Amino acid sequence: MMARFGAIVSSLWRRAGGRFSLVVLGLWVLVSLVSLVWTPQPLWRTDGYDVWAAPSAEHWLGTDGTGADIVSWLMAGSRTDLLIVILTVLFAGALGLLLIAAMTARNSVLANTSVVAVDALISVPTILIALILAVPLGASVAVIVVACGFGYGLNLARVARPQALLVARSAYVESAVSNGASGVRVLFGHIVPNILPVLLVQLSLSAGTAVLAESGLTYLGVGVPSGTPSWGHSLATTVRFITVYPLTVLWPGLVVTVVVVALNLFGDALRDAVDPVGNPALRRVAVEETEA
Amino acid sequence: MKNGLTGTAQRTEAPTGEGAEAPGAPMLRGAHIDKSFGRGAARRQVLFDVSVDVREGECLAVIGGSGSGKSTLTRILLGLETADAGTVAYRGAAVTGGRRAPGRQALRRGSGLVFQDPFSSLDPRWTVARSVAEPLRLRHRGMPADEVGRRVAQALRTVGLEPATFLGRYPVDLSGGQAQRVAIARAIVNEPKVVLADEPMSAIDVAARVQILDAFAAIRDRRPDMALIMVSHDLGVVQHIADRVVVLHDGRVVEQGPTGRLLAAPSDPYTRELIRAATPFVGRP
Amino acid sequence: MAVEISGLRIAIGGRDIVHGVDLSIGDGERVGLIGSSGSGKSMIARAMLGLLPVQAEASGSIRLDGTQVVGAPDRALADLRGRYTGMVFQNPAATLNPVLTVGRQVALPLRLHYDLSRAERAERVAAMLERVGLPADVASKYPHELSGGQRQRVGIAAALVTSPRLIVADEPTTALDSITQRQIVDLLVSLVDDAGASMLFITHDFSVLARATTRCAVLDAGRIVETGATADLLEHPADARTARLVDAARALALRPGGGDDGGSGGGDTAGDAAVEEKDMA
Amino acid sequence: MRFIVRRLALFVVALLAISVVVFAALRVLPGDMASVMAGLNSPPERVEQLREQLGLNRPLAVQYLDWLGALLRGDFGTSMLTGRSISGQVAQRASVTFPLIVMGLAIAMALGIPLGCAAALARGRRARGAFQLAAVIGGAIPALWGGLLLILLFGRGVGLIGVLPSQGFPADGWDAPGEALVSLTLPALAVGVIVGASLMRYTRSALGELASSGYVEMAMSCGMTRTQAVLRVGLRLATPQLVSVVGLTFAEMITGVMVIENLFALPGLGTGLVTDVGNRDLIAVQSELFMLAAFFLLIGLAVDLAHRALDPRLKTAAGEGGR
Repeated sequence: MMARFGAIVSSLWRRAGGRFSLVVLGLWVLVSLVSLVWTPQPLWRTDGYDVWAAPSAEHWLGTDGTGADIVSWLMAGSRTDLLIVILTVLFAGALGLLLIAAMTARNSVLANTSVVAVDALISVPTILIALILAVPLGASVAVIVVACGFGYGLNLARVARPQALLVARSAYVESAVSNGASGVRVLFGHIVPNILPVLLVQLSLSAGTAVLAESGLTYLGVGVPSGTPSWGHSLATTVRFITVYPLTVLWPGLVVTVVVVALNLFGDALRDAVDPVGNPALRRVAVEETEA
Repeated sequence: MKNGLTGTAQRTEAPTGEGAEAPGAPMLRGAHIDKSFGRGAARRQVLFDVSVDVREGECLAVIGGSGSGKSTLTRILLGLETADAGTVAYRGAAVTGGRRAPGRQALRRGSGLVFQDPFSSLDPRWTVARSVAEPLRLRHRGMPADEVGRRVAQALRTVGLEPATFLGRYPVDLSGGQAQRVAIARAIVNEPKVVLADEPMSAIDVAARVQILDAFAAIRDRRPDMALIMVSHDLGVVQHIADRVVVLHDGRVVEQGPTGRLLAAPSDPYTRELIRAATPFVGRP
Repeated sequence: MAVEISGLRIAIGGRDIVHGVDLSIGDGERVGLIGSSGSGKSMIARAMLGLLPVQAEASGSIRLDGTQVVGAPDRALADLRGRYTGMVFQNPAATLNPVLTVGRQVALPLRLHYDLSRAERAERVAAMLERVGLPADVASKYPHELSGGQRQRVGIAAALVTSPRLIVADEPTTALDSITQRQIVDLLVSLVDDAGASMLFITHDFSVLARATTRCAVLDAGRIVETGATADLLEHPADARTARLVDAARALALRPGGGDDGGSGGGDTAGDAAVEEKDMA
Repeated sequence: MRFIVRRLALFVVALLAISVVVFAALRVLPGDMASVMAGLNSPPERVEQLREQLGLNRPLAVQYLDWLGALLRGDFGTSMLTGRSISGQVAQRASVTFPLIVMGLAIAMALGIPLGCAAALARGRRARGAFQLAAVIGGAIPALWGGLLLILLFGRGVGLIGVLPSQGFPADGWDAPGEALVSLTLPALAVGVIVGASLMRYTRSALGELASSGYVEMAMSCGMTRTQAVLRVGLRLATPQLVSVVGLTFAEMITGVMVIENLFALPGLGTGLVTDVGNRDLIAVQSELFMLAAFFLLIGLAVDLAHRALDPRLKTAAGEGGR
């Protein structure tokens, strides 16, 4: 198993996109963990006199309208966004897989109704779901995760459906079924491994979109509650004074863009690295393992 | 009985002269089978009152042009598809009549499938070892790993593939001929009583087809009691391997009989036309 | 149209597929190119018409009636294709444009190269469809409504409607069942001879080659191992690899009279393991 | 033809489903609707009077059917805050949002599709890589940040090249079309760039696949150059897929539109909805949410029907019979 993991990471590292994304995502996780114990300035300390300060030794990126230190809030914000991304990807992945299982089920009534349901609900945008949820639940991380997770799960099912149906109707599945393979065994033995590349790309795209959605929903007041640090929060607070202090807008936006680019490139690189058909190194590992 | 080009093992010469019936009692009996597709205006009947038997250890070829219903017929015989009318019996037990039919369960356990397109019949993300072992793991849950390994290696050797070099490979590293032989190995690993090969060679190079024929010949040498149903539209292949032939034309059996007699003196006009149109003898004797 | 190919090399992503091939086709001559899959034969056919995929690079020389193809701008080759040359593909289901009716597909080369009135075009298309043995009403149908054999006839009609000087047929019979296969080969040969055109016919099956070509070249792993009159090669193949292709074709051909002969066909094929390794090149 | 009837039925069913979801979401409040709408510390009799006025104590089913009936008649009820009829309010706001969406989509298609085609046709590895990176970066810019950067660049009185209004919508609305259009340009550009990036990516992958297909090769063998074949044949075959992608991007776009509307202080459905949610004007929110969801289901329906019409293979489902 370790050799297989080594082959995946090395082929990830070989690609320029893979290298960049590994570095950025690694930094993101590191900063999130560090911010649990330390930030350059304590978050609650808002220095009334030192409002909108330019970047200095004390405040590496300066302070915002309330005198709070921008860097510290961004570091703390990375924790929230990491949590949102992980939960959203899990929610979307689970929902997507459930729908794919239903769509490729041998019982045609279930298959057809799930296809119809996905087509009907997919055109309902994430923001509407968020608003509908925000009314009873109020602004919270859960709203973002459920709203985004629901939308991206549907999207995942729709994007992976053609490939999944191709596999479900293939000769090797028919051979497995004629030998008594159960639906679950076909799903996880044949269907999931063959749509894994599509799943990985789509989930990493969804992760990126979740970060973008967080900043949008927070600005509209239905995302992260006002007290909690997040990149969307940092971005939204700079909006009111952009005419006076344009520079402060730069940092949060830059962070979000760099992270989302990294997530997208990570998806493409991971797809080729994990897939034995796309990655000869993985195939060599398999040959060595059987010879051993 | 035809033996392979490489004549791997000389089998005792079976009596294949005129009129002699191939050995073995009828194992699979299909009687008065009708089948149609689609509903309402688009309804199209594909099989009309077809009766066909498959005998123990026999190689039965089912030939006919595209659209003649040969694939549908063989899938009904193996219980993979339901018939609208007619009955199928496997060793006396009923196969038709719903999923729970006794004969159907026994037939499912005792049969193997080989498909036309080699690259769609192997999971691209599974190694050869795992693909060939799948029927064993499904049918014999408790079988120990080394026993599975032994039988997989045995199946690969039978189809002329050296286990050491092929077990760890993925389909993408195989040629068409090699991939189809892995699929054949998978079909026989469970020691089935009957194997259905649905046009196993039409998607493969002529040079590689010969190796597939050798694989089938080697299998029938090792397991004389196993029946092989070969669906094809190529009379050269049929002449090379089949003991008996069933000719289908637009869903009806127009002629049945031993290969030699049928090809030498076809009684039905359509069979004659098939023989006339087939690719003729090539080059030196 | 006379074709001279000399020292043709084709590489994809740095890996050589075709290593220095020489081949010539006389005016009005039907030449075959035979080899197992992966030998690079369809790459050579595509290089002749400038249809190589983007990532492939070709070097060496291909001259069609003197005009150099290798390195020529796509614009110039486009004027050549469809007017002086025509191509018949292996799988018409994946090449005939699904959103064009048969009539419009066959008329495409006419529309690209000649300015005829709609009526003239329709008339020439109808004549062509009739010559390939298709009923006139097929013109208004879509490819997915036709059988495999009919679709290949449409492919041939589209390739020959401008009576080109050179036809390249890339395994036109492989996707068909053996009965239709023979009709398509005979149709192609008669149309090419009527037009006095030259033809390059590509296949992996010697029996089809025997009917379709007068001369042929045997290709193995990107190199031509033997050339000569098709009949001679069938009678006594000099190279072992040619012999293997001939033996395979004979084993699968129908022996007249359907007599059973216990013995296996001609010479034994080489031991399996050795064949495996090379076959997978 | 059978498909169209089935798809319309699906549309109606989806509409009903959404109406139930919206109706239920507002009723599953921690408190009940009336107390929430009346405000936290308002006296109990105020809450009671409100519940009476809105008929909230009637059984849920009756309330739902009454609301649905009103909707069909186009009467969305009256807003608690402004006292004006909600349907008038929605119509007025829609007159800002829909043109913004259409302009944004036009810019997105004008940017995305040609760039996507160029990326698919690009020969060198370096050129393909550059296009792909541009699409990824374009798609990674948050709507809010994109809007802010555009304001900093082009905003009147703020930006380096202060040319376009960066705030508000003319009071007399579309009576002064020139001024209204100008005020929508910058927001439409912000929306267009983001959606354009994802459209470019979809176009590149759809066209890239078709560029190496047999269809393009056949067209070239008839006399087209590779570029002609990819654009005339490839693009035509990719259109059904692109149409459904535009439909999908449309839905993703609305979050961006709402953010941009708030950022540029445009009195559209987005800002309206957010303020109504903020002020707990739930009756208005209920109808507005439903209208927006219905609008998007309509888009989904139109996209599916267009997809079906563009591809003759789907129209006549004549497949080959069993062999």
